[in-house]
Amino acid sequence: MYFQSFMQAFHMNGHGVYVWGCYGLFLLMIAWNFWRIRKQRQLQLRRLLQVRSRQENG
Amino acid sequence: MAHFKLPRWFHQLGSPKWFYQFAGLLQPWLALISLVLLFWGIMWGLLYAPADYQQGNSFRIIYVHVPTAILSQSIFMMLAVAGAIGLIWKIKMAFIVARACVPIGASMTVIALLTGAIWGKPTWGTFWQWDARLTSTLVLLFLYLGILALYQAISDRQIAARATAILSLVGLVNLPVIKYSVDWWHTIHQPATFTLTQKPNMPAEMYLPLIVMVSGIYALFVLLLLLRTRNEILAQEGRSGWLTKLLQEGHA
Amino acid sequence: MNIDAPLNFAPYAKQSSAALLQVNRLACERDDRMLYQNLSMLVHCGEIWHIKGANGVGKTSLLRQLSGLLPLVHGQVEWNRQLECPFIYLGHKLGLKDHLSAEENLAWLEALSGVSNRIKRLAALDKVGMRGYEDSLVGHLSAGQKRRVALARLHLTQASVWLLDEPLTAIDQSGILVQQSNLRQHTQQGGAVLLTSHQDLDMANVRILNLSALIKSDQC
Amino acid sequence: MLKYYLCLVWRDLLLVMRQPAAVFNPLVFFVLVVSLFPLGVTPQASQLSQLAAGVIWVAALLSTLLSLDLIFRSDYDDGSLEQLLLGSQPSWLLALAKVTAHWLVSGLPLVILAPIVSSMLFMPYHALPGMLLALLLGTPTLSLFGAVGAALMTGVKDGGILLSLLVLPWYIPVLIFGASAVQAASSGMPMNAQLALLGALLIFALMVTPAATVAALRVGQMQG
Repeated sequence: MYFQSFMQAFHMNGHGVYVWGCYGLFLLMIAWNFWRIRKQRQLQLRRLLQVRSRQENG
Repeated sequence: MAHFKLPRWFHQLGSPKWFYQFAGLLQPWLALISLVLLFWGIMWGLLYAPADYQQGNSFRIIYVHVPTAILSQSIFMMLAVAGAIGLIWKIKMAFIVARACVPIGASMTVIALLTGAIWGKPTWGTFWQWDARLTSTLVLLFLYLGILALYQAISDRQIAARATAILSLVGLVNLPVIKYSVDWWHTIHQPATFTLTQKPNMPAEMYLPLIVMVSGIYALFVLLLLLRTRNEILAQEGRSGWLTKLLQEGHA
Repeated sequence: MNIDAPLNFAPYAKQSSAALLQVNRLACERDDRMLYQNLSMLVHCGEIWHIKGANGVGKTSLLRQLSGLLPLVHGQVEWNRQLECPFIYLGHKLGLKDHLSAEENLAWLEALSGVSNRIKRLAALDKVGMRGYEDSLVGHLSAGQKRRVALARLHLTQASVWLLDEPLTAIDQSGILVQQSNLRQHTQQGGAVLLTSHQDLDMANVRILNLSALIKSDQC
Repeated sequence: MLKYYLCLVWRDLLLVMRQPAAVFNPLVFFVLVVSLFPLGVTPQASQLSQLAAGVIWVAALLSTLLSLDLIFRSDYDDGSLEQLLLGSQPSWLLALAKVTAHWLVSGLPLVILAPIVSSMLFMPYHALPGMLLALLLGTPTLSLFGAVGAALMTGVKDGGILLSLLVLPWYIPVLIFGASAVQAASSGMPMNAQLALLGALLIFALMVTPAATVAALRVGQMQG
């Protein structure tokens, strides 16, 4: 590993905030994408179930 | 419009039913591949790769900034080409894929911009520097937001798909012109200072994690694209028979 | 007497020479609702088709599909190739500029098909009973008069098939008689007319195409 | 063909003469925006003359944006757009005629107003011919790309400022080369590079936009 200890890895002589911040934002964006997809999927499935039940007794 | 014969698999790709199931099979493998590649790339880039002699550790942001910047441009190209295919050969799936690309591309561009700005702080001392690459990424974000706004503005999906296809095509045609003019403008106003990324002259151990991250993020993109396309198919193909049958089996 | 034309011909393999327009298995879908399906019809010279149906059943969409404004997803629409100017389409919106006079409007509308001269335009306006209104702005005319100015255009084009969407709305009784005789005259010269209207045309051998009936026969 | 083109342009000019307000407002807006800068930034000549090129071009851009809705909105509402699309003439000619009419009504007056406005910003007089030439080359490109945006907006009921969001990114190259052309002119440097690039942009727009405009108009007609 390039860094001797985890503390140094976090500190990264001063640049740690920016580096970890960027990686954090990156993972946050991925998480947001997956969360949006799951939300939309549930919405669509619920809508389709309603449409089907409406057709059955329609 | 061009009406020459297309290969059979191209038409097969065009049927929502076939695409829905094919995507369903592919997703777990893609998830695995992208997870492994991204984890490997992040660990390598973050902890094991050497720091840059000039910039120190802030150089590690390149492993997030460059892949997202590359992806944001290739996604824009992909959705414009998908729109063109939809317009010329009238394939519904092409419009659905184009619509699924837009939010992913927009979020990639946002991350590319943010990481570029954050990277600017330790390098130039200010968050926003009118650097040629950052400015053209900003313009690309405007193009994405224009497409998203047009999707919201038109309620009818058929018209929205065609209108945004035209918009993205004109945008794609303009993209190189905009990039050239921004670079030209940058050299006029600021002599070539340190630009964000000079990829080629990096030593191997700095360059390899970048390759891993780029391939990992492309795998992730395809995964997100398949997931979003399936959602779009659910939204648009609500009425068709095969979907209701799939729902009955409870395995949608 | 109105003969109820059989709705669904078998789609024709060969294109019969006399047919001005051939429609095979046309379908139209609007926001997830199938308006009509495999509608086939054949329009010959001298025919008048009256497209009937409740509101929102797709009468206008049918005319727009025939004219090419609405792209076809299923089915084909083939105009007879020998016709140099196959059709003219008059929609709900009249296509007249309010700030131009009746004659100026006809002038630019005529320029679309290349030919244009003032005497013919005045004669056309006279034919629809709009003599004396040549230079008054269309914005100042009543709805019926505007509709007549739009209909005057029919006498200026060589189009053989007239696609008219509700041509008789807002036109008074005497005007309707004038228009019906114009339609009759056009069909006698070998043209054809497809029109949608909620009033019944008391004219001889008008073919009825009832879209609502078409849908009921499909659904059940 | 030419007769059809001239007839359409003449028809649009006639319509504008009957209703001058819709065209007059963007020009007032142009002068207004330029006169805001001395109030907002500084009245001193030294700083204003540096800003002059950019301010004039940004104001020209925004005033063209304002008048873009003029091109197709009224034709779409009263149905004449349908007749134009169904006409037997080639459809790209329709787009070109509409853009020419729009340019004559919005681009050209900008060029005529520019000298007055540039003197308000203390732009050196020797830069005037260069600026006029740059504006003459740039504003048609703005109208051409703007026509694509306006055509896309026919499919949208209440667009609002969506049109400017769609069109502004395409205006960036024209702004960059135009402003630097005027900058070079006012500092006495040769500006033929910028003018050549502006000319190239104009030809590029002439090739790309008519087809896109007509395609967008046909999509707008699918409302049915």
